Amino acid sequence: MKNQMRIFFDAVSENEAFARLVAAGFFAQLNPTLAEITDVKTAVSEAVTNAIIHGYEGKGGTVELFCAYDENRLQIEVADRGIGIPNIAQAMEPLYTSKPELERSGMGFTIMETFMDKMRVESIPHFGTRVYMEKDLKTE
Amino acid sequence: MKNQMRIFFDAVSENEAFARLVAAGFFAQLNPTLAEITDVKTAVSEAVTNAIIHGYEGKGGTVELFCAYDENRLQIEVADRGIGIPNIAQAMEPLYTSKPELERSGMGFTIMETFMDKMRVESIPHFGTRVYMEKDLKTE
Amino acid sequence: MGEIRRFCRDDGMLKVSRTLKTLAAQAAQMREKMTKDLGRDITLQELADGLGIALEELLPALEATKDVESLSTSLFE
Ligand SMILES: Nc1ncnc2c1ncn2[C@@H]1O[C@H](COP(=O)(O)OP(=O)(O)O)[C@@H](O)[C@H]1O
Ligand SMILES: Nc1ncnc2c1ncn2[C@@H]1O[C@H](COP(=O)(O)OP(=O)(O)O)[C@@H](O)[C@H]1O
Ligand SMILES: [Mg+2]
Ligand SMILES: [Mg+2]
Repeated sequence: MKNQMRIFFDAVSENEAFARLVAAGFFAQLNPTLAEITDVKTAVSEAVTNAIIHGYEGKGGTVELFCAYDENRLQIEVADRGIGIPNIAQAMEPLYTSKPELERSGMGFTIMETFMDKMRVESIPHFGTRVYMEKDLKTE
Repeated sequence: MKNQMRIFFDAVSENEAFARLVAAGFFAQLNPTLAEITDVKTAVSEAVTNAIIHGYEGKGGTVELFCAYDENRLQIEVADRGIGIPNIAQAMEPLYTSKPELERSGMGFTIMETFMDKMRVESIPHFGTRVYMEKDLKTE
Repeated sequence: MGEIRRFCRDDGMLKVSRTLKTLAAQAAQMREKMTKDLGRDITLQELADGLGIALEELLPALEATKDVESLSTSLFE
Protein backbone atom coordinates (compact mmCIF):
# COMPACT_ATOMS: atom_id res chain seq x y z
CA MET A 1 0.00 0.00 0.00
CA LYS A 2 1.22 3.46 -0.96
CA ASN A 3 0.13 6.83 0.33
CA GLN A 4 1.57 10.30 0.58
CA MET A 5 0.93 13.82 1.86
CA ARG A 6 2.66 17.17 1.77
CA ILE A 7 1.81 19.98 4.17
CA PHE A 8 2.94 23.59 4.35
CA PHE A 9 2.47 25.48 7.61
CA ASP A 10 3.58 28.67 9.33
CA ALA A 11 6.97 28.48 11.05
CA VAL A 12 5.71 29.21 14.55
CA SER A 13 6.40 27.11 17.62
CA GLU A 14 2.65 26.51 18.13
CA ASN A 15 2.79 24.34 15.01
CA GLU A 16 5.46 21.95 16.35
CA ALA A 17 2.95 19.81 18.20
CA PHE A 18 0.65 20.05 15.18
CA ALA A 19 3.38 18.72 12.87
CA ARG A 20 3.95 15.75 15.20
CA LEU A 21 0.23 15.05 15.21
CA VAL A 22 0.08 15.18 11.41
CA ALA A 23 2.97 12.74 10.97
CA ALA A 24 1.69 10.40 13.68
CA GLY A 25 -1.85 10.53 12.29
CA PHE A 26 -0.67 9.77 8.78
CA PHE A 27 1.55 6.83 9.71
CA ALA A 28 -1.01 5.48 12.19
CA GLN A 29 -2.66 3.93 9.14
CA LEU A 30 0.20 1.41 9.10
CA ASN A 31 -0.56 0.38 12.64
CA PRO A 32 2.97 1.00 13.98
CA THR A 33 4.02 0.13 17.51
CA LEU A 34 3.95 2.88 20.10
CA ALA A 35 7.76 2.88 20.16
CA GLU A 36 7.92 3.29 16.39
CA ILE A 37 5.43 6.14 16.29
CA THR A 38 7.25 7.86 19.15
CA ASP A 39 10.52 7.61 17.21
CA VAL A 40 8.90 9.20 14.19
CA LYS A 41 7.28 11.98 16.20
CA THR A 42 10.55 12.79 17.94
CA ALA A 43 12.48 12.95 14.66
CA VAL A 44 9.81 15.15 13.02
CA SER A 45 9.77 17.38 16.07
CA GLU A 46 13.53 17.95 15.98
CA ALA A 47 13.54 18.69 12.25
CA VAL A 48 10.56 21.08 12.43
CA THR A 49 12.02 22.88 15.46
CA ASN A 50 15.28 23.32 13.55
CA ALA A 51 13.43 24.81 10.57
CA ILE A 52 11.61 27.29 12.82
CA ILE A 53 14.42 28.40 15.12
CA HIS A 54 17.51 27.93 12.93
CA GLY A 55 16.19 28.08 9.37
CA TYR A 56 13.96 31.09 9.94
CA GLU A 57 15.65 32.26 13.17
CA GLY A 58 12.23 32.59 14.76
CA LYS A 59 11.22 35.28 12.26
CA GLY A 60 8.63 33.10 10.54
CA GLY A 61 8.23 31.58 7.10
CA THR A 62 6.73 28.37 5.77
CA VAL A 63 7.77 24.85 6.78
CA GLU A 64 7.12 21.89 4.48
CA LEU A 65 6.54 18.38 5.81
CA PHE A 66 6.29 15.48 3.39
CA CYS A 67 5.28 12.01 4.58
CA ALA A 68 4.91 8.89 2.48
CA TYR A 69 4.85 5.16 2.85
CA ASP A 70 5.19 2.25 0.53
CA GLU A 71 4.39 -0.96 2.36
CA ASN A 72 6.41 -0.68 5.59
CA ARG A 73 8.92 1.87 4.38
CA LEU A 74 8.32 5.36 5.76
CA GLN A 75 9.72 8.44 4.12
CA ILE A 76 9.77 11.89 5.70
CA GLU A 77 11.10 15.22 4.46
CA VAL A 78 11.20 18.47 6.38
CA ALA A 79 12.17 21.58 4.46
CA ASP A 80 12.50 25.32 4.93
CA ARG A 81 13.53 28.24 2.74
CA GLY A 82 15.60 29.79 5.47
CA ILE A 83 19.24 30.71 6.02
CA GLY A 84 20.68 27.26 5.21
CA ILE A 85 23.63 25.47 6.79
CA PRO A 86 27.14 26.55 5.74
CA ASN A 87 28.87 23.43 7.12
CA ILE A 88 26.60 20.36 7.20
CA ALA A 89 29.23 17.96 8.58
CA GLN A 90 29.88 20.24 11.54
CA ALA A 91 26.16 20.85 12.11
CA MET A 92 25.58 17.11 12.32
CA GLU A 93 28.22 16.51 14.99
CA PRO A 94 26.68 15.50 18.31
CA LEU A 95 26.51 18.45 20.74
CA TYR A 96 27.29 21.02 18.07
CA THR A 97 24.93 23.98 18.19
CA SER A 98 25.18 27.43 16.66
CA LYS A 99 22.73 28.77 19.24
CA PRO A 100 24.08 27.88 22.70
CA GLU A 101 22.37 31.04 24.01
CA LEU A 102 18.98 29.38 23.35
CA GLU A 103 20.05 26.43 25.49
CA ARG A 104 19.93 24.10 22.53
CA SER A 105 21.33 20.64 23.21
CA GLY A 106 23.03 20.23 19.83
CA MET A 107 21.50 16.75 19.69
CA GLY A 108 18.74 17.27 17.12
CA PHE A 109 20.45 15.69 14.14
CA THR A 110 21.85 12.90 16.32
CA ILE A 111 18.34 12.12 17.56
CA MET A 112 17.01 12.03 13.98
CA GLU A 113 19.82 9.67 12.95
CA THR A 114 19.19 7.43 15.94
CA PHE A 115 15.43 7.21 15.68
CA MET A 116 15.24 6.81 11.93
CA ASP A 117 17.01 4.22 9.74
CA LYS A 118 18.36 6.73 7.24
CA MET A 119 18.91 10.48 7.41
CA ARG A 120 20.39 12.92 4.93
CA VAL A 121 20.63 16.71 4.94
CA GLU A 122 20.77 18.99 1.92
CA SER A 123 21.27 22.69 2.43
CA ILE A 124 22.22 25.75 0.45
CA PRO A 125 23.09 28.92 2.38
CA HIS A 126 20.39 31.63 1.94
CA PHE A 127 18.24 29.17 0.00
CA GLY A 128 17.13 26.63 2.55
CA THR A 129 17.46 23.18 4.06
CA ARG A 130 15.84 19.82 3.41
CA VAL A 131 16.16 16.82 5.73
CA TYR A 132 15.36 13.37 4.29
CA MET A 133 14.56 10.50 6.63
CA GLU A 134 13.52 6.88 6.17
CA LYS A 135 12.41 4.16 8.50
CA ASP A 136 11.28 0.57 8.05
CA LEU A 137 8.49 -0.48 10.35
CA LYS A 138 8.94 -3.91 11.85
CA THR A 139 5.23 -4.46 12.17
CA GLU A 140 3.70 -6.45 9.36
CA MET B 1 -3.42 35.44 16.26
CA LYS B 2 -3.08 34.21 12.69
CA ASN B 3 -1.98 30.84 11.41
CA GLN B 4 -2.41 28.78 8.27
CA MET B 5 -1.64 25.44 6.67
CA ARG B 6 -2.19 23.76 3.33
CA ILE B 7 -2.01 20.00 2.86
CA PHE B 8 -2.13 17.82 -0.24
CA PHE B 9 -2.91 14.14 0.17
CA ASP B 10 -3.90 11.12 -1.91
CA ALA B 11 -7.60 10.84 -2.71
CA VAL B 12 -8.17 7.53 -0.95
CA SER B 13 -10.83 6.84 1.66
CA GLU B 14 -8.14 5.92 4.21
CA ASN B 15 -7.23 9.60 4.28
CA GLU B 16 -10.69 10.86 5.26
CA ALA B 17 -10.12 10.26 8.97
CA PHE B 18 -6.62 11.68 8.56
CA ALA B 19 -8.00 14.91 7.04
CA ARG B 20 -10.40 15.29 9.96
CA LEU B 21 -7.52 14.84 12.40
CA VAL B 22 -5.41 17.45 10.58
CA ALA B 23 -8.20 20.04 10.69
CA ALA B 24 -9.02 19.25 14.33
CA GLY B 25 -5.34 19.37 15.30
CA PHE B 26 -4.82 22.70 13.61
CA PHE B 27 -7.90 24.42 15.04
CA ALA B 28 -7.36 22.83 18.46
CA GLN B 29 -4.87 25.65 19.01
CA LEU B 30 -7.87 27.98 19.40
CA ASN B 31 -9.32 25.83 22.17
CA PRO B 32 -12.74 25.28 20.59
CA THR B 33 -15.54 23.51 22.38
CA LEU B 34 -16.08 19.85 21.57
CA ALA B 35 -19.29 20.76 19.71
CA GLU B 36 -17.44 23.32 17.58
CA ILE B 37 -14.62 20.95 16.66
CA THR B 38 -17.12 18.22 15.80
CA ASP B 39 -18.91 20.66 13.46
CA VAL B 40 -15.63 21.46 11.74
CA LYS B 41 -14.59 17.83 11.45
CA THR B 42 -17.95 16.83 10.03
CA ALA B 43 -17.86 19.59 7.40
CA VAL B 44 -14.28 18.69 6.40
CA SER B 45 -15.24 15.05 6.24
CA GLU B 46 -18.13 15.68 3.87
CA ALA B 47 -16.07 17.90 1.58
CA VAL B 48 -13.12 15.49 1.46
CA THR B 49 -15.41 12.52 0.83
CA ASN B 50 -17.00 14.41 -2.06
CA ALA B 51 -13.59 15.15 -3.58
CA ILE B 52 -12.62 11.48 -3.39
CA ILE B 53 -15.83 9.79 -4.56
CA HIS B 54 -17.38 12.46 -6.81
CA GLY B 55 -14.44 14.62 -7.92
CA TYR B 56 -12.14 11.70 -8.67
CA GLU B 57 -14.87 9.05 -8.87
CA GLY B 58 -12.78 6.82 -6.64
CA LYS B 59 -10.01 6.65 -9.22
CA GLY B 60 -7.56 8.64 -7.14
CA GLY B 61 -5.86 12.00 -7.42
CA THR B 62 -4.76 14.66 -4.95
CA VAL B 63 -7.00 16.46 -2.47
CA GLU B 64 -6.05 19.86 -1.08
CA LEU B 65 -7.14 21.02 2.36
CA PHE B 66 -6.43 24.59 3.45
CA CYS B 67 -7.07 25.71 7.03
CA ALA B 68 -6.48 29.14 8.49
CA TYR B 69 -7.58 31.25 11.39
CA ASP B 70 -7.43 34.91 12.28
CA GLU B 71 -8.51 35.39 15.86
CA ASN B 72 -11.73 33.35 16.16
CA ARG B 73 -12.58 33.26 12.45
CA LEU B 74 -11.87 29.88 10.85
CA GLN B 75 -11.42 29.44 7.14
CA ILE B 76 -11.39 26.09 5.35
CA GLU B 77 -11.00 25.18 1.70
CA VAL B 78 -11.23 21.70 0.19
CA ALA B 79 -10.27 21.34 -3.45
CA ASP B 80 -9.83 18.68 -6.10
CA ARG B 81 -8.84 18.65 -9.76
CA GLY B 82 -11.52 16.18 -10.67
CA ILE B 83 -14.57 16.10 -12.94
CA GLY B 84 -16.19 19.25 -11.56
CA ILE B 85 -19.88 20.00 -11.03
CA PRO B 86 -21.97 20.95 -14.11
CA ASN B 87 -24.88 22.41 -12.09
CA ILE B 88 -23.83 23.74 -8.68
CA ALA B 89 -27.31 24.94 -7.63
CA GLN B 90 -28.74 21.48 -8.25
CA ALA B 91 -25.82 19.76 -6.51
CA MET B 92 -26.42 21.87 -3.41
CA GLU B 93 -30.09 20.98 -3.11
CA PRO B 94 -30.81 18.84 -0.05
CA LEU B 95 -31.13 15.15 -0.95
CA TYR B 96 -29.74 15.62 -4.46
CA THR B 97 -27.10 13.03 -5.31
CA SER B 98 -25.66 12.01 -8.65
CA LYS B 99 -24.64 8.66 -7.17
CA PRO B 100 -27.74 7.06 -5.63
CA GLU B 101 -26.21 3.65 -6.43
CA LEU B 102 -23.49 4.37 -3.80
CA GLU B 103 -26.21 4.96 -1.21
CA ARG B 104 -25.21 8.59 -0.83
CA SER B 105 -27.61 10.66 1.24
CA GLY B 106 -27.31 13.79 -0.88
CA MET B 107 -26.90 15.76 2.35
CA GLY B 108 -23.17 16.58 2.20
CA PHE B 109 -23.49 20.21 1.09
CA THR B 110 -26.46 20.76 3.40
CA ILE B 111 -24.40 19.49 6.33
CA MET B 112 -21.52 21.81 5.44
CA GLU B 113 -23.91 24.76 5.22
CA THR B 114 -25.52 23.87 8.53
CA PHE B 115 -22.34 23.27 10.51
CA MET B 116 -20.36 26.20 9.17
CA ASP B 117 -21.36 29.89 9.11
CA LYS B 118 -20.57 30.39 5.44
CA MET B 119 -20.14 28.03 2.52
CA ARG B 120 -19.47 28.62 -1.17
CA VAL B 121 -18.71 26.23 -4.02
CA GLU B 122 -16.71 26.99 -7.15
CA SER B 123 -16.44 24.37 -9.84
CA ILE B 124 -15.44 24.06 -13.47
CA PRO B 125 -16.32 20.83 -15.31
CA HIS B 126 -13.23 18.73 -16.09
CA PHE B 127 -11.09 21.18 -14.12
CA GLY B 128 -12.12 20.71 -10.52
CA THR B 129 -14.02 21.92 -7.50
CA ARG B 130 -13.20 24.15 -4.53
CA VAL B 131 -15.39 24.47 -1.45
CA TYR B 132 -14.89 27.54 0.79
CA MET B 133 -16.15 27.49 4.36
CA GLU B 134 -15.98 29.89 7.30
CA LYS B 135 -16.94 29.67 10.92
CA ASP B 136 -16.67 31.98 13.91
CA LEU B 137 -15.79 30.30 17.17
CA LYS B 138 -17.79 31.50 20.13
CA THR B 139 -15.05 30.67 22.63
CA GLU B 140 -12.87 33.60 23.60
CA MET C 1 22.65 5.24 20.92
CA GLY C 2 20.66 3.58 23.70
CA GLU C 3 21.90 6.57 25.69
CA ILE C 4 20.01 8.98 23.47
CA ARG C 5 16.78 7.05 23.77
CA ARG C 6 17.14 7.04 27.55
CA PHE C 7 17.94 10.76 27.54
CA CYS C 8 14.70 11.44 25.72
CA ARG C 9 12.60 9.18 27.89
CA ASP C 10 13.99 10.72 31.07
CA ASP C 11 13.33 14.08 29.53
CA GLY C 12 9.64 13.23 29.51
CA MET C 13 9.64 13.47 25.72
CA LEU C 14 8.47 9.92 25.40
CA LYS C 15 5.86 8.57 27.65
CA VAL C 16 3.84 5.47 27.44
CA SER C 17 0.28 6.32 26.61
CA ARG C 18 -2.98 4.48 26.95
CA THR C 19 -4.45 2.66 23.97
CA LEU C 20 -6.69 4.67 21.69
CA LYS C 21 -9.84 2.74 22.48
CA THR C 22 -9.38 2.98 26.25
CA LEU C 23 -8.70 6.66 25.91
CA ALA C 24 -11.71 7.18 23.64
CA ALA C 25 -13.97 5.54 26.20
CA GLN C 26 -12.46 7.55 29.06
CA ALA C 27 -12.83 10.74 27.04
CA ALA C 28 -16.51 10.08 26.40
CA GLN C 29 -17.12 9.48 30.11
CA MET C 30 -15.13 12.51 31.19
CA ARG C 31 -16.90 14.72 28.66
CA GLU C 32 -20.29 13.71 30.01
CA LYS C 33 -19.25 14.26 33.61
CA MET C 34 -17.59 17.65 33.01
CA THR C 35 -20.43 18.90 30.83
CA LYS C 36 -22.87 18.02 33.58
CA ASP C 37 -20.71 19.54 36.33
CA LEU C 38 -20.06 22.78 34.46
CA GLY C 39 -23.45 23.02 32.83
CA ARG C 40 -22.02 23.97 29.42
CA ASP C 41 -20.20 22.52 26.45
CA ILE C 42 -16.55 22.01 27.45
CA THR C 43 -13.48 22.84 25.36
CA LEU C 44 -10.92 20.42 23.95
CA GLN C 45 -8.30 21.68 26.38
CA GLU C 46 -10.60 21.27 29.37
CA LEU C 47 -11.22 17.66 28.37
CA ALA C 48 -7.51 16.99 27.87
CA ASP C 49 -6.73 18.54 31.27
CA GLY C 50 -9.51 16.51 32.87
CA LEU C 51 -7.94 13.34 31.52
CA GLY C 52 -4.43 14.45 32.39
CA ILE C 53 -3.18 14.08 28.82
CA ALA C 54 -1.93 16.35 26.04
CA LEU C 55 -4.20 17.56 23.23
CA GLU C 56 -1.91 15.63 20.93
CA GLU C 57 -3.03 12.41 22.59
CA LEU C 58 -6.68 13.35 22.92
CA LEU C 59 -7.26 14.22 19.25
CA PRO C 60 -6.47 10.79 17.77
CA ALA C 61 -8.60 9.22 20.50
CA LEU C 62 -11.55 11.41 19.51
CA GLU C 63 -11.00 10.25 15.95
CA ALA C 64 -11.35 6.67 17.13
CA THR C 65 -14.98 7.33 18.02
CA LYS C 66 -17.66 7.16 15.40
CA ASP C 67 -19.75 10.27 16.01
CA VAL C 68 -18.53 12.16 12.95
CA GLU C 69 -18.87 9.61 10.17
CA SER C 70 -22.26 8.42 11.27
CA LEU C 71 -23.84 11.83 10.73
CA SER C 72 -24.48 11.99 7.03
CA THR C 73 -25.12 8.29 6.73
CA SER C 74 -27.56 7.79 9.57
CA LEU C 75 -28.92 11.01 11.03
CA PHE C 76 -30.44 12.29 7.83
CA GLU C 77 -31.82 9.06 6.49
N1 LIG D 1 16.85 23.97 9.21
C1 LIG D 1 18.04 24.50 9.56
N2 LIG D 1 18.43 25.69 9.03
C2 LIG D 1 19.60 26.24 9.38
N3 LIG D 1 20.47 25.69 10.25
C3 LIG D 1 20.15 24.51 10.81
C4 LIG D 1 18.93 23.86 10.50
N4 LIG D 1 18.87 22.70 11.18
C5 LIG D 1 20.01 22.64 11.88
N5 LIG D 1 20.80 23.70 11.67
C6 LIG D 1 22.13 23.96 12.24
O1 LIG D 1 22.63 22.72 12.74
C7 LIG D 1 22.94 22.85 14.13
C8 LIG D 1 22.72 21.54 14.85
O2 LIG D 1 21.34 21.22 14.88
P1 LIG D 1 20.81 20.26 16.02
O3 LIG D 1 21.62 19.00 16.00
O4 LIG D 1 19.36 20.10 15.88
O5 LIG D 1 21.15 21.04 17.37
P2 LIG D 1 20.44 22.32 18.01
O6 LIG D 1 19.12 22.53 17.32
O7 LIG D 1 20.27 21.96 19.45
O8 LIG D 1 21.36 23.49 17.79
C9 LIG D 1 22.09 24.00 14.61
O9 LIG D 1 22.63 24.62 15.77
C10 LIG D 1 22.11 24.93 13.40
O10 LIG D 1 23.29 25.66 13.35
N1 LIG E 1 -15.92 17.55 -5.35
C1 LIG E 1 -16.94 17.24 -6.19
N2 LIG E 1 -16.71 16.95 -7.49
C2 LIG E 1 -17.71 16.65 -8.33
N3 LIG E 1 -19.00 16.59 -7.95
C3 LIG E 1 -19.30 16.86 -6.67
C4 LIG E 1 -18.30 17.19 -5.74
N4 LIG E 1 -18.90 17.43 -4.54
C5 LIG E 1 -20.21 17.26 -4.74
N5 LIG E 1 -20.46 16.92 -6.01
C6 LIG E 1 -21.80 16.69 -6.62
O1 LIG E 1 -22.77 17.22 -5.75
C7 LIG E 1 -23.71 16.21 -5.36
C8 LIG E 1 -24.21 16.47 -3.97
O2 LIG E 1 -23.18 16.33 -3.00
P1 LIG E 1 -23.56 15.97 -1.51
O3 LIG E 1 -24.53 17.00 -1.03
O4 LIG E 1 -22.32 15.83 -0.72
O5 LIG E 1 -24.33 14.59 -1.62
P2 LIG E 1 -23.74 13.13 -1.89
O6 LIG E 1 -22.25 13.14 -1.69
O7 LIG E 1 -24.41 12.26 -0.88
O8 LIG E 1 -24.09 12.78 -3.31
C9 LIG E 1 -22.95 14.91 -5.54
O9 LIG E 1 -23.83 13.81 -5.74
C10 LIG E 1 -22.13 15.21 -6.79
O10 LIG E 1 -22.88 15.06 -7.96
MG1 LIG F 1 17.75 21.11 16.85
MG1 LIG G 1 -21.28 14.09 -0.19
